[in-house]
This record gives sequence, C-alpha cells and structure tokens, in this order.
Amino acid sequence: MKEYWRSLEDLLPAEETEQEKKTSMLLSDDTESSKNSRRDFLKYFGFSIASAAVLAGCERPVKKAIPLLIQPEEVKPGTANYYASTFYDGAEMIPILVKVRDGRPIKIEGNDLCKMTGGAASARVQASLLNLYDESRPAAPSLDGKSIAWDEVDSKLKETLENWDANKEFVILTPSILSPSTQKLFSDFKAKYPFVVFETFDAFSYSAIREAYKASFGKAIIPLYRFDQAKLVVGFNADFLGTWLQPTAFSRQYAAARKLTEGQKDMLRHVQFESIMTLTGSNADERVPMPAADEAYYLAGLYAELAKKSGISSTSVNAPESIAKIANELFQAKGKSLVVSGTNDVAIQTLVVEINKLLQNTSKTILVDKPINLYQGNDKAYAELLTRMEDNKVGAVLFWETNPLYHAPLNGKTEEAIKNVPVRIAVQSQATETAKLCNYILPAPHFLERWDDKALVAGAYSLTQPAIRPIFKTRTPQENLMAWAGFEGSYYDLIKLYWKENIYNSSLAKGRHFETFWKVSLRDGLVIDEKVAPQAINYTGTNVNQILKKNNAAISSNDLELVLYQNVPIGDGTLANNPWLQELPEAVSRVCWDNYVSVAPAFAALRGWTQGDVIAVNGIELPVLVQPGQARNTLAIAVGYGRKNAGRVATDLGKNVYPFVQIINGARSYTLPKVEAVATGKTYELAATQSHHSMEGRALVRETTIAEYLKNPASGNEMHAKVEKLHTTLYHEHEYKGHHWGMVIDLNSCTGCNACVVACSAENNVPVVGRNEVRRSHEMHWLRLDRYYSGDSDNPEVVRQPVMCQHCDNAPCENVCPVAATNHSSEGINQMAYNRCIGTRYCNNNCPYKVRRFNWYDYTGADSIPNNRVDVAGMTLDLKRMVLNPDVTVRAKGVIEKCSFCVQRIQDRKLNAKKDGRQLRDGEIKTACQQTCPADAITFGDMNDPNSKVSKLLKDARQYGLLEELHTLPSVVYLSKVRNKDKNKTLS
Amino acid sequence: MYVSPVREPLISGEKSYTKVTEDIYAPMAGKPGKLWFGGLTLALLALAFGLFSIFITVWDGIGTWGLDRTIGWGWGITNFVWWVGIGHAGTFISAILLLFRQKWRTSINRSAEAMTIFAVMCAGLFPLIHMGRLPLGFFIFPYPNTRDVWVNFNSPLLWDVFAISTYLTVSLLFWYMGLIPDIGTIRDRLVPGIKKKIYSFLSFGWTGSARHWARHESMSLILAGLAAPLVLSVHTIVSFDFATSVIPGWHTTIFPPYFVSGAVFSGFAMVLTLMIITRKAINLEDYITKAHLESMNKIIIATGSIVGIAYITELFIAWYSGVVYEQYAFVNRAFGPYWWAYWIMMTCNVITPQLFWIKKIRRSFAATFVISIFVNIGMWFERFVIIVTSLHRDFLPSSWSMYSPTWVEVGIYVGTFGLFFTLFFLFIKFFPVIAIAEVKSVLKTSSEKFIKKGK
Amino acid sequence: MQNRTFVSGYYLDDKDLVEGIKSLQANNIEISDVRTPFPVHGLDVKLNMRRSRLPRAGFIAGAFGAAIGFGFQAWVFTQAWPLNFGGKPYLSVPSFIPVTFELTVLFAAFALVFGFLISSGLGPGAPTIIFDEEVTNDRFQILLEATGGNNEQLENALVEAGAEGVKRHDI
Amino acid sequence: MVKTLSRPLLPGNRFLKFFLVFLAMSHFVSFTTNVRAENKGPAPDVKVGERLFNGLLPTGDGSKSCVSCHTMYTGDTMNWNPSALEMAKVAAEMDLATFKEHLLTPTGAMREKVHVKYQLSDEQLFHLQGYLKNLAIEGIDDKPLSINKLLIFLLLGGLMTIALVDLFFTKKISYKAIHVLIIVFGIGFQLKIVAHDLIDLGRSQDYMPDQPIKFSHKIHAGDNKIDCLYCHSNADEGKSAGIPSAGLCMNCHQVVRNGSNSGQFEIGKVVDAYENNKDIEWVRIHNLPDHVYFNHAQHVNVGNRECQECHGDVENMHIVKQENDLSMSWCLDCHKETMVDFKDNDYYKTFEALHKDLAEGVLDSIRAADIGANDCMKCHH
Repeated sequence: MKEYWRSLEDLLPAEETEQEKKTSMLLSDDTESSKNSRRDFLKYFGFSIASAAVLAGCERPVKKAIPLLIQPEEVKPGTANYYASTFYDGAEMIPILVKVRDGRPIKIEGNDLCKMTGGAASARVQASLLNLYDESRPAAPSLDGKSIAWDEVDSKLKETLENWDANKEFVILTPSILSPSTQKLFSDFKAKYPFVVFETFDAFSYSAIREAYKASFGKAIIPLYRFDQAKLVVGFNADFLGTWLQPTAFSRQYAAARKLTEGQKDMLRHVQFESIMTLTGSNADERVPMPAADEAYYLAGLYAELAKKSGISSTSVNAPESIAKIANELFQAKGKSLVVSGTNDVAIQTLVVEINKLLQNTSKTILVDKPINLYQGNDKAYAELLTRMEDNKVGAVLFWETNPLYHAPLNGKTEEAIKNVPVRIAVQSQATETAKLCNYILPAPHFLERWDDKALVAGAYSLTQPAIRPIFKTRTPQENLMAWAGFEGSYYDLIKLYWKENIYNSSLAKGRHFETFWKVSLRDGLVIDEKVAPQAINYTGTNVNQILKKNNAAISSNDLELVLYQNVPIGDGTLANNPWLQELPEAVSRVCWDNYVSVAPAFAALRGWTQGDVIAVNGIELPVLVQPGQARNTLAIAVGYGRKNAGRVATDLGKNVYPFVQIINGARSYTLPKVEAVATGKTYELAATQSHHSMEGRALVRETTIAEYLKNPASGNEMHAKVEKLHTTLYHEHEYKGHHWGMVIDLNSCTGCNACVVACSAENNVPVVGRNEVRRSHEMHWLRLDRYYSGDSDNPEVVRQPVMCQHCDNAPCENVCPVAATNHSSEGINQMAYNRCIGTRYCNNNCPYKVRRFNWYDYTGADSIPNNRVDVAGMTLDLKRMVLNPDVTVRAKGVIEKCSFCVQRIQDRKLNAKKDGRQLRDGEIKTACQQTCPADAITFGDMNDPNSKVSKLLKDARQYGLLEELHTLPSVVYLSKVRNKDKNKTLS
Repeated sequence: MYVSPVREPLISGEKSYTKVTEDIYAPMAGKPGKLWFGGLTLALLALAFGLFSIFITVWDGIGTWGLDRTIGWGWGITNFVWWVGIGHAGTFISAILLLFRQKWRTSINRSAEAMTIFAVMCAGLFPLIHMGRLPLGFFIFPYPNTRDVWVNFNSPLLWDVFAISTYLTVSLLFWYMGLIPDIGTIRDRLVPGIKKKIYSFLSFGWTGSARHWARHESMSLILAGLAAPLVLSVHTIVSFDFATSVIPGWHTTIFPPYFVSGAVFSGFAMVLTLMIITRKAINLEDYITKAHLESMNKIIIATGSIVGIAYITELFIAWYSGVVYEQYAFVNRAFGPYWWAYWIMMTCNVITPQLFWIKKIRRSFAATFVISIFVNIGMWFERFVIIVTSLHRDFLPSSWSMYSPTWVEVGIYVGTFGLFFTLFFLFIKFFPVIAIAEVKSVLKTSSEKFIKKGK
Repeated sequence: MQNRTFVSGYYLDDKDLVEGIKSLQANNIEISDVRTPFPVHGLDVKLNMRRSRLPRAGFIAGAFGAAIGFGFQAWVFTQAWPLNFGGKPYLSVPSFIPVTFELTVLFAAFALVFGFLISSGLGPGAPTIIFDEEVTNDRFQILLEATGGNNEQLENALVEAGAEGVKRHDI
Repeated sequence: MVKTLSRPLLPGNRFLKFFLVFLAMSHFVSFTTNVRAENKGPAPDVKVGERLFNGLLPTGDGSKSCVSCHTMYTGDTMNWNPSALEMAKVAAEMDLATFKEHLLTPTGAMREKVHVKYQLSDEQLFHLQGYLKNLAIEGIDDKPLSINKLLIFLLLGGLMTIALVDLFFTKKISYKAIHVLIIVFGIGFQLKIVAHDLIDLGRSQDYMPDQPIKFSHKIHAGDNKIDCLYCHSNADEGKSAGIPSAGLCMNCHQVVRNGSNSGQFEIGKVVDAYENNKDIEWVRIHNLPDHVYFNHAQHVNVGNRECQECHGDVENMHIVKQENDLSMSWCLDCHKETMVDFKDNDYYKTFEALHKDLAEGVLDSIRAADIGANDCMKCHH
C-alpha cells in the first residue's frame, strides 16, 4: 500500500505572498531547481583540464541550504509524498495519485483504489503534469491586455452583474461539469443572478450518442459500457482503446477479457469495421476497411440481418458479406456482445442503440441505468447559443475552460458570435485562441493546484486536491463566481459542506464522524456509494425503418472522403502545448510533432504520392502519410493541431482541421463526404520514429490463433524450445544471490496506447528533443512500441511490441564499453553509470535491440559547455525543470542512457523493506511503465522468488525472449500474441 | 658478386656512394619550390578546416554528425579504420621485408614508415573525436584514481587504445632509429650554423662507428621481429572491434586476416600513390624504379586477391550459416539502399588490382597511379560498407534507418588529409626521403652500375 | 682534458677497407674504431666485437611487459573490483591476450632502443668527435690511437694498408 | 588549514577588479562625504575610525583594540564575538548617542567586563561610527590569498627551462646531475601539483565555511549532549538528514536566550528569524555531485552507522568542517569493510544462498559489498 497523504490542507489559509515564499523555500533546498547549481564539476574540470590545473582550481559555488522556518510534519526533505486527486481535461476522468517531492509534483500515477482504472493512467494523464509547469499559462488577471488585480476584477464584474439588463443573458460556457459541488454552486449562482445561463460545450462532440438514447430510451444519456462482460465486440469507427469516451477504462476491460494467463482460456473476440487505421482497429482480431460514408449502410445491414434472425420484421437491407457473417456471430453471442460506433451521427448511433437492444446487450454490456456524466454537451444547443449571441441576446459570455473558437469555428460563426457579445471573459488555466477575443482573462489554476470533486457516475465520487500552491496569480473558477455572488468562504469549504450534506450518509459513514470520513476520503481520493439506486430508464423505441430505408445501399463512390479523428497523444488538442505529448509517437503511424493526411496505399499509388509529399486537401496543405489498412478512398487528418494561441510548443504546429467540422443533423460531423486533394509539388519531412514496417519474417513478435493455442499453448512459439535446447555456454553463468529482477510483457494484452512511454519519460527525466531531432532519429525515449504490419497492405494485420532495455544477463553492450560504464549489477540489472560514460556509442552499436539512447546535443542543460543547448520545447526553463525527478540524474551531452528498470524505485522499496525489517513483497516494486499500463501487460518482479508473479509467468508456454537465439539471456520476457480468429470463421 | 645477372637492378643510373648522398640530400639542400609551398598551404588550410570541424563537434556535440540511434558509427570510424590500414604499409615494408631480406625495400621504407606514422596519427584522432565526451576521454587509460574504477579489458575499443598507441610508439622508434645515421649524413653536409646544431642534436651523436653499426643492425633486426607481429596484431585488433560484436555483418571470424591483408593492400596503394608523385617531384627516379613498382604491385595483387576471396567467403558463410539476420545483412549490402557502396568496393578492390597480372600495367607508373587511387577509394568504401550497411539494418526492423554524413564529418576527414600532408610535406623537406645508408649498403648488389660491372 | 692523438686513414670501398683491416691486424696494430657510411658485413667478427646483449635485454623486458600486462589485468578484474561484464567470468583470459601482447612488444621495443642508445653512448645531443665529415658520405675510415708518439709509424702502416688518405688528429 | 572554496580563477584578474572597484568606491565615498559635509556639518574621518578600530590609535588604558574581538575574518577557531561586519551593521542603524551608550556603558555581563576600559572622545566615537557605517556599506574584502601555487608552478617551469638551456647551450654548470635533478624534481613536483589540484577540483575535504549564525555543534551535541537525531531527525527516515527549522531551535531557545559564549547576539539571530519570518541561509558543507544518490536512512537506520563515521567528531567541533573527502573510493572502501546485519533484519532472508554459506561456515560474515553495495546503480541512477 502506498501512503496517501492528507494533503496540504493544514497549510491552506495563508496570504498569497507567503504562499509563494513557502513554495520557493521548499524548492530551494534542491539542486535541480536552478540552472546555476546544476553544474557537474567532473565535467567542468574535464573540459578546462589544462588551465584549471595550473591555475589551482576554479570557482565552486557555495550551496545554500534554507530550511523551512516551521516544518510541517508530513513534509520531509528528500522524501516523496503521494496525494490522491483526480484528472479531468474535459474528455477523460481518471483518479490519480500525485507524487510530490519537496513541494513540487513530479509524477502522476493512477489511483490503484479505483476499480475502473485499477491504477492505470493514459498518456495524457501522465503528461498533464507538464502543463502545470507551462510557462505560457496566463499568469495574472488582465483586462483588455492590461494587468489588473483580482480585487478590481471582482468589483468591476460585481458591478456589471448587479446592474444587469434583465433582458439579456449572462452565458457561462463550461465543459461537461462532473462536479456535484460546482453544480450546486451554479444553481446557487443562478438563484442570485437569474439571468445567468449555463451552457455546456465539449471540445470533441459526442452529442449524437445522447440524442440516440433520447430517441430510443427517452433520456439523453451516455451509458456505462462493460467491455469485460462481452465475448464479442464489434466496433464501427470507434477508437475505444485510444480516444473514444473512456479509453483507459475500456483498455483495462478489454485487456482483462482477453488475458490468457492464470488459467483463463476464454478470450474476447474483437472485430472492427473502420475507414482509418485506429489504435483499436490495429488490435482487432479481424478488421474490415469500410468507407466512412457507408457506415450507416453497414449498420443498417447489420440491423436488418439481426432483425431477421430475431424474427422482427424490418425493412430489408442487402448487407455486405462481412456484415452477414458478423451478424451470425453476434446473434450467437447475444447478451454477451457489444456493438459500438464512434461516429457523431444520430442515425448511426440510433442504429447502434437498436442493434444492442436487439442483441439484448442493454443492461449487460451496456449499463443504461448507470449513465456517465462525460460529454453532456449538445451541439444543437450550442448552435442555438451562437444564434442568440448573434441576435444580441447575450450581454456577457464567460468561457470557463472552454475554447470554442478553436474546437468549433463553424465557418467563422463562432468568432462573429463572440465578437457580438459586449463582455467576454476567459477563465482559463492555459493559453487559448478564444481568450484572444476576450476582454477579461482570468487565470485559473492547473488541476494540480486546486480543489474540486467529481462524480463520473452517480455514487462514484472522487476528490481533486491541490498538490502544490498556485504557481501563478490564479484563482479557482468556482471562487470567481463565489466572489461575484458574495458567497462566504472558499470553494474548499463549499465542497466540504456539499459532501457533508449530500454525500455523507449512514452507509458511507460506517460509524465515523464526518471529519474522519472527510479525511479518509481525501486520503483515498475516492468514495463509492454502492447504495445509490440505478436510474430508472425504459426503452421507448424509435422508428428504425426510416433510417434503414435511407441507408439501404452503399453510397460510397470514387469521391474522396475525409475523416477527422483524434489521435492518441494529442486528442482534441486541449493539452497540445505539452512537449511530452507532442514528442509521443502516434500509436499507429509512429509519427510525432505534426499532423498529416493519411492515405490508403492503393490510392497513394494511384496518385503517385509517397510519404512526405505535401498535398492540399480542400486548401489545407499537409504532408502525406501512406497508411496501410485505410479504406481506399478515405483521407484522414488528426484534429488538435494548428493551434494559434497555445504557447511555445503547440502554436502553429501542424494544421488545424476543426474548420472542416460542420453541424449536420444536429451534431458536429467529423466526416466530410467529398473533398478535393491535389498535389502541391512540395515535400515535407515527417518526424517518424519508425521507417520500416515489416518484420522481414523474423520471429520477433510471435503469434498464434486461439484455436491453435488451445491445441498447443506453445504454438507460434516453437522456436523457444529449440533455442532452449541449444542453451549452452563455455563459461559458468553468474549467480544472482539475492534478487534477480525480471519483467514479463504480455503481447496479447498490450494495446499500444503509449501511456508507458510518457510515464517512463516523466519518471526518468527523459529529454524532449523536438521535431527536427526526431527526424534525424535522435529520439530519446527509453521505451518504444515497435509496430509491424503483415499481410495485405490494404488490410494488414498489426502487431506491437514494447521494447526497452532487455537487461540481458549476457549483455553484448557491457563487454564493449572501454571504460566499464555499463556492467551487470548483482541483481541482474544492466546498469549504466552516466557519469563514467565517455560516449563512444559502441554499446549502442552492439545492442541487438537498439534500446540505448545517446545524448547527441545538450538537450538538458547539464553540459558544461555554454551556448550549445538544443531545447526547442523549453524543457530547460527553470519552471519546467521543476518536473524533474530528483532521484534520477539529468544526463549530460555525449552520454548514453537507457532503461534502468526504474532502479530508483527498486532502491526505494528495498530501503522501505529494510527499514521495516521484512522481506520485499512481490508486486511492491512497480516500474513506471507497469504502473500506468491500462492493459496490465507488464509484470515486474524477482525471478529468484519462485512465488512471484514473474516467476509464474515465466513458466507460461507462450514465454520467449526477444532475439533469444543470440543467447543474450534477456531479463525481459515476452508472452506471444494470440488472435481470436479461426480459419473456419473469418470475415473475408 | 653473388647477384644473379637476370635480377633487375633496383637503382638505375651510374650511382656512386657520393652520388647517392647528393641525390637524396638535394631536395633538402635547396630552397623549396613553389609546388612545395603551395602544397603545404593547401594542407594547412585543410587542417584548419578539420580543426574547426572538430571544434564544432566537441562544442555542440556528436549531433552535428549524421549518426542516429541505430547507426552509432559512420564516417568517423570508417576513416579511423581506413587510416590505420594505410598505416600498415610502412612498418610492413621495413619490418617484414627486412626479415625476408627484400632489398627493394630500402628505397621506399623510409617514406613508407613516415606515412605509417602520419596515417596512424590521423587514425588515432578518430576514436578520440568520436567520443561524446572528449574532455573526459582520459577515462580510457587505466590510471590510478580516487574512484577506484579501472577500465574494461574486455572491450575491443580498449585493446585498440593499447594497440594503436603501441603501434605508434614502436613505429616511431623504429623509424627514428633508422633515421639516425641519415641525419648524421645530413649533419655532415651542412655548413656550421644553427641548422647544423639542430641536426647534430637530432643525430644523437652518430659517428658511423662499426660498433654502433653492429648494435644498430642487431637492434633493427629484433625490432623488426617484434614489429612484424605487431603490424599484424594492430589490424587484427581493429577487426576485433567488429568481429567480437553481435551485429550481423560484423560478427565474423574471418575478419582478422581479411582486415590485415586489406590493410596492407590499402597501405601499399597509398605508398604507391605518394611515391609516384614524390619520385617525380624530387627527382628520385633512379631510386624508385620500375623494379620497385613491380614488386609492390605483386604484393597488391596478392593482398587484393585475399581481400576478394574474403568477400566471397563472407557471402558463402552467410548463406551457409542459415542465420536469417546474417543472410539479410549480405543481401542488403549488395542490393539494399547502399548497393552502390558495395559495388564501388567490389569494383575497386577485387577487379582493378587484377589488372596487375598484365606485366605492362604493373610496370607502368601511370597505370599504377590510377589503380592505386582506385584501391584507396575501394578500401575506404569497404570500411563504410562494413560499418554503415551492417548497422543501418540490423536485428529489429523497427530501428532501421539511413545515414549520410554532415559537412562536419566530411570536414574532419578533410582535416586529417590536411594533417597527413602537412606532416608529409615537412618530412620531405627536412628528412631524407630515402634511407641513404641502406641504399648504399645494397648499392653494390642492386645498382645498375655494379651489376653491369659484374658482367 | 688529456691530449690524445689519433691517426685516421680512409678507403673508398668496403672491400679495400676489409683488406686494410686485415693488413693492419697482421701488423698487430690495434684498431680503435672503424667508421663507415653504411654497415659493412663481417666487420664485427673481424674486429672481435663482443656479441651484442641487446636480444637478451629485449627478451627480458618483453617477458616483464607480458607479466605486468597480464598480471595487472588479472588483478583489476579479480582483486581490485570484480565486475560482471556481459556474463563473462572475472578472469576471462582470452580477453587479456591483446593487451598483454601489446605491452610485451612495447616493453621489448623500449628496452631495445634504450639499450642500443645507452650501450652505444648515443642520445639527443650526445657529444661527438667527427674526424672526417665524409665518413657519412662515402669514406670508410680506420682510426688508430697513437700512444707514446708512434703516430708516424701508424700513418705508415695505414698507407701500407692501402688507405687513400691518412691524417693525424690531435684532440 | 581552512580552504576557501571560492578561490578566484585568476588572481591577477581579481586584483584588477578590486583595483577598479576600489577606485570607483573611493571616489563615490569621497563624493558622498562631501555632500554630507555640506548638509550635515562635519564628516567623520573614516581613516581615523579605521585606525581606532584596528587599535592603531589608543582607545583607552589597557583596552583591547576593537578588531581583536570583532574580527574581520573567521578563522579556524571560533570567535564568539560578533564579527566586524555584524557590528558595523548594528552600528550603522544607531544615532551617535545610542552608539556611545552601547559602546561605553553596555548592558550584558560580557560586554560590561570588556568595554569598561574604553575611553573615547565624542569625536573619536564619531569617526569610529563613520568607519563602521562605511564598512556596513562596502562589506569586507576577500581574505588575502596565501602563497599561490601558480607562482611555484611557474617558478619551477622557469628553473627547468634554465636548466635545459644550460644543459645544451650555455653549459655553465659542469655537473650534469644537477640539471637532471632539477628537471626530474621540477617535473615531479609540477605533476604533483597538477594531480592534486585535479583531484581537489571535485572535492572539498576540510571545507569549513562561515555560517550565518555561530552555531556550535560542540556546545549542543558535545556539552549539552543533544542527540544528533533530535535536530537531524530525517536522517533516520529519509534521504537527507535535514537541517532543523528555526521552529525546532525555538523548542529550547524559547527559554535559553543567553549563550555561554556569545551572549544574546547569536541566539538573537534565531529568535529574530523565527519571529520576523526570515530565512536562515545556512551554507551546505557536505555536497555531493548531482550524479550521486546518497540516502541517510540506508546508512543511519538500516546500516546502523554512527554519524561520526562519516562526519567526524562533530560534537567536538565549534565550526563544522567536512571531515572526509567524500570520494568514491572512500565510499567503496567502507562498503567493502562494513558488515551487514544479516541475521536480525528479515529483509536479508532473500539471500538464501548466502545464509547457507554462513551456516556452513563458508563465509564468516557478509560485507555490504558482498550484497551489491558497490553496484554502480546503487548510487548512480
């Protein structure tokens, strides 16, 4: 168990100036916080060896140590505390733990008390930490570009509110509010100022799902999906492992339902129909490329087939063959199947709702009585709001962490509407496009700096608590409303009061007083009220035949269609100003730092385009990326790029395609049925981290089908036995007398979401190198997800393999280092002493896995030579340096680095065990990648302990070492991949 | 005398001992010509450019080179191996040919040894410059320190450190010991003055005493006996850099002999290239004759053919091993993205030297000059092929990448040419290019004059 | 400095020199030194020079180098700080061969060169007396030391022995 | 010997800088004093004040000079009296009357005893305070440098050059052994200087900086026998030992306001910091490079090491100095010798093979290095 600290609550009420001072005091004891003290004398004297020696020494700065005047009990210098909190960026909500060291958050991890995520976190959750230290965040309130004090803001806006023209609306545009306390505040605020109108705007719209449920069930809900309860999942353009709704929770359910360890033999089957190659599609057992335009037709066909089987009369649709086949399978898996679609189209979503209803999945794999509170926005309502704004019915608009100007420009309509409102207020924690149009810019704290609460579904509450005092002169948005309405106290008091009055009840109390309950809740970060009654909801039905009639034939033609999608790292673009996310390779294409036009190979060949040719799609010029598996006439571009006012990293990076989004049939449509694409003759080099996509017939990722696996668990992995038989050595093998660390990666679980990569970067201070360096294959990630295509390029199978240092017991890299900078530890770790390394790169050459990374330039500022820093993302700014993990050395220029099995974590947990005088428990040490993995694909532990999970997995017949025939004896072991498909039942 | 009359004279023209002295002393006596100054200036410019490139490398980092996460060595180590290879001719000629009592070595060994030393100096630079942290380069020496850390004696790169530094030291000693009598000769030709004093200092007090000669001969012979295996060991150890690794295309037992013969091959080619120019430039046509040319070209055919056989053996073994990685590596060499490098290597190293089977070609200075340049190019590409094409596509296709050098890498290479030629120009100005005493000692048995007399 | 007198005679061919030496030796005249522009084979035997001890010095130094080289590596890897490199044993003898060999050669080479220099009294800026600068060109010179004013007798002997020119040197 | 770690890079440069600063300052001072003279009557003669302070002018019968107690620099022995600069800062705040009262009729036992003999005229007091005010503004110059190694180094170089020239050219000395000796000795000594300075560059053994408060570990840990862990409680638990907060000091000093050596002056600083919310900027003595991870808990708590093993006899130090060089070999050597508490701590049950060896008598004890204390990544990660 981790120790969850109760938070900085005790220190809370204090003056602002004092707060800043305390923060700085907490920081100043640490050498990482200032660039002046970041000097490495060995390096320094090395460079000036001749002169320094003769001149009898160079100046060594005097290091000051400033203790806290009054030391709070829980703050111990050099010891990390964990605070439970909640991540929510307007898209996903995940309970987290924030690791705080010497007063600054340095790592986010999933809260393992949460049953939904089990301690997992997505790449964006991991990376959101860096947005806290974003130097481009609005730092102080301003009015028309001039700095202004909070008092003045309050008095001015209070005056505005009190002298309001009752005929006009005061609109507050919020993202979907999950916080019950905030909703309470909103209703109180509205009670005080009745002219205030709260509207919801989601950056990426899911309003069609709510509309569809409204049509069929009478309530505009998004239900809770349970992929783990399904035996067959059929996805239609739904990237539910990457971006759709709750990808982290879904990944966990999906992976759990597909595991073949611990005696599980039954495996979820997943079929994906999609126009572009999504992360989810690349994980599917079978995948059918489908023109986006025909999705409604495919679903209509599916509905008609299923209706026929269920004996319900409906309009007949001549379905494609693959649909007929999958209908059979689905019908057999009635009540244990799930059909989902990711398209924001009411007709499509209605069909999906009805199909699931036909399959009796409702309330089995789709819990309509437990709707989730995400994505409450309604695109029709937004359109109406714009009309009201244009009609001068709105006197003021407050953008509460919303950025509609970027996310839904709607042909300039949004901009005109905003400009038509006299008072425009932006309450935002990040720089946004919309804020540029506003009079007032009121900085809000980052979510790690503020109090809040969340309820994802009724009865599941979680708390957000600050892990650091506000870095800038920010104020929690809720407190703005409280100040303007003249409510007493702070937002914290309000939350506590709300919890006392509305959440605290006898079943949760378990005999505890509220204060105790509150403290326990803060410590755990979440409270589940099992007794909350499910919402009553009844199927009312809708006219499906009308939809079927409209979509009874394929409409796709030779026209080019364009699909706008969210990619895994950037998502809707809200957190785009984040170097870690920008440098994170896209899950399928493995390209970073740009968006591009994905083109099907056949179509690219037809037009004579190759990767890097710049084409103009309806006037937007972007480079081509040839994407195997994409539907032939589909082009695809990721949204979230081309920010205009986002800060140093994201501004003008890629192209913005949100202007293509229109409201069609009451929902924002991310598909354009017809676009023009012409070559421009220009070229642009994409920053791709992988350029070769075939495994070349090598047994790197070993796979089999479920049928073969059930016959012989070692199928597909026959080579392992052969290699084991040849296992022989002239030398005696070294003995590992205590621990022998090992890692098992289940390739059947890994979905390739890349969360591990960001977690690793955050934990291990991996530098960000920027687009140009990635182009030159200089990326520094210690952990990468290799992705290979096999088979037909029109619809290839995809395999993935996370590769980090394999910690070979016979490591080829160790032998060749001339200075002994890398060698083997007594616990089987391939250790790397950065300070000894002279940078011959011989080890990297001799590494068959190519997992070693070289510091080509001074990326970190740790180099002693001045004026040679390569830091496009501003990672060496003092503010961003606060994110550095003080337990991990910041590597200097010219040094090799690589995965260390998170040795700092191993050391820490070992020390804890020693202090307690007990043996280490299995699972106590979790590497950063393992900790965050939503699919639970990574297991780490002691191979010398026969009872450890790792040792047990090592007995699995699917177990093999990467390139084991080289006899490197890797300590990282893979479990082969199993596809749930059968020769007898296949779609194509 | 006991010289067969069919044996071709090695020294043409009517040479007496005095004439020999005069001929070889001549280029040092006069004021150097425009050609010399022009050449030296050019070399110094190249050297300056190289130093600037090194400065950029150390200041900004190895990122200024075209390397990446997959290809850790490129031009730098290619040049290193190439220069070391070139540095093999001199000591090979003076040591091994001395042991074999090959008289034709006397005319070329001095300059060849000088080239060896200069080439090894150029070569030795690269392992230093290619370090990411050159300022901490001293870590590679096993010196006692307060960290209690020694070095890794398992690393071929460390063996290189010992091999190259020993080779340089021993070559230098060997070369200088051979120079002492000749410096004495120069000293005695000079009029009293500062120059004479310097040469007197450098001559180590040489008098030509029979006692000294006896010891000198004895020492030379044993030193040759030591240097002979040393020459072979140096490129063997350099080949270990690759042979002991796991990378397909590197991990090959054939490397040591293949590298050594390749080194002698390229070394001889470089000696020929330079000697053909030098003999013209400083009028040593009588001393470096077609007979020398032919002897050297014969060695080039021999070593070139060994190299050719090695190439073919590699291909065969790759096929025969049945290892997919190995097979792919060699198919990729010949038909992958760097096919051109492979075929340049094949053409220059395997095909062109076979022309020397034709007597007319191997006795032609012009033809030899052209072919020797081809061999130099070919041998550079051999190293490029081994290093870059093996690395750029190794085990995991996900990491495959491409490499092209930056101006900085090219600049450093140009800089080493600058260093090499700067030293060479200074050498031909200040030291006798041909071993005077040694030529004199074979004059009776090998010169045209004496052989004719013998008839 | 004491005054010494030498008598020198030179030849223009090594064959004549050898003949000259024979003739002088026949007359029981002790030859102080013979100076030649290049090594003349067989002179060492004729002049009864001691067999050089350089090979022995070289061998001993080489053996010493080998012992140091191997011993040092073995000490570092087994005593000073045994480290596990790629699963190799601490005392991985094959790995030690290259460095041992190089040190053997290095030590032997130094021993030979310094042995030669010291035994011959040569070195940077070593003092020299040159009686005839043409010795390094084309003259083969025999030096005889005159003891007790017998220089003329020696001069005659040299002329008799076929010397091309005879000269007296007082130092 | 006290090592000043902030040694200048180039003494010459430093001198030049001082010279310029001195010029500028003296002009500035003379200018300001002139202005003051016009406005506020006579200006104090700083020079006279300085002479008084240094005892060059008599200050009273049998009285000590000011500087003999209120020293300019702290040496390697503790001087409990406020330093000259601290005095100057106090004096600069006072008007002349208060200054006079403070100086001639002081309160506090210590000052009463010492100051009683002072006989100073008002004019002298005026000059003295002027000097102190001046000192408070200008600060104290850096401590003069001791003999410079550079000079020795260059001297040796010169000597060797002369020896070389004489050996080959001038030949004045006929015994060559002298040349050889000079050169061998010179090179040897130069190498020694270079080697030591190179090693010292990353080191700071014997580092003994002045602290903002004359806190004596001897008094606290030695005489009063306060346990180390009372103040540095984090050493048992965490990575760093921790520097106690002023709040912790006040646990005792709420009551103890009079120090046995320094009276109220030094304790007053803590009280002042605590009450007025001021930071105390202690100077770190034990610094490790960034690439070294050291955890106190591992050594103090798990390893049961005494603080003194690394930090020396702190309880006998008035001024703490760095006892050991904190070099890597120093760490390693200790790891090789230190025995592990193998039997009592259950954590070590993991090492079954070693337990077997112990039981069978193959090994008699387990040292830290035997179980991986000297693995690179134990400290470098």
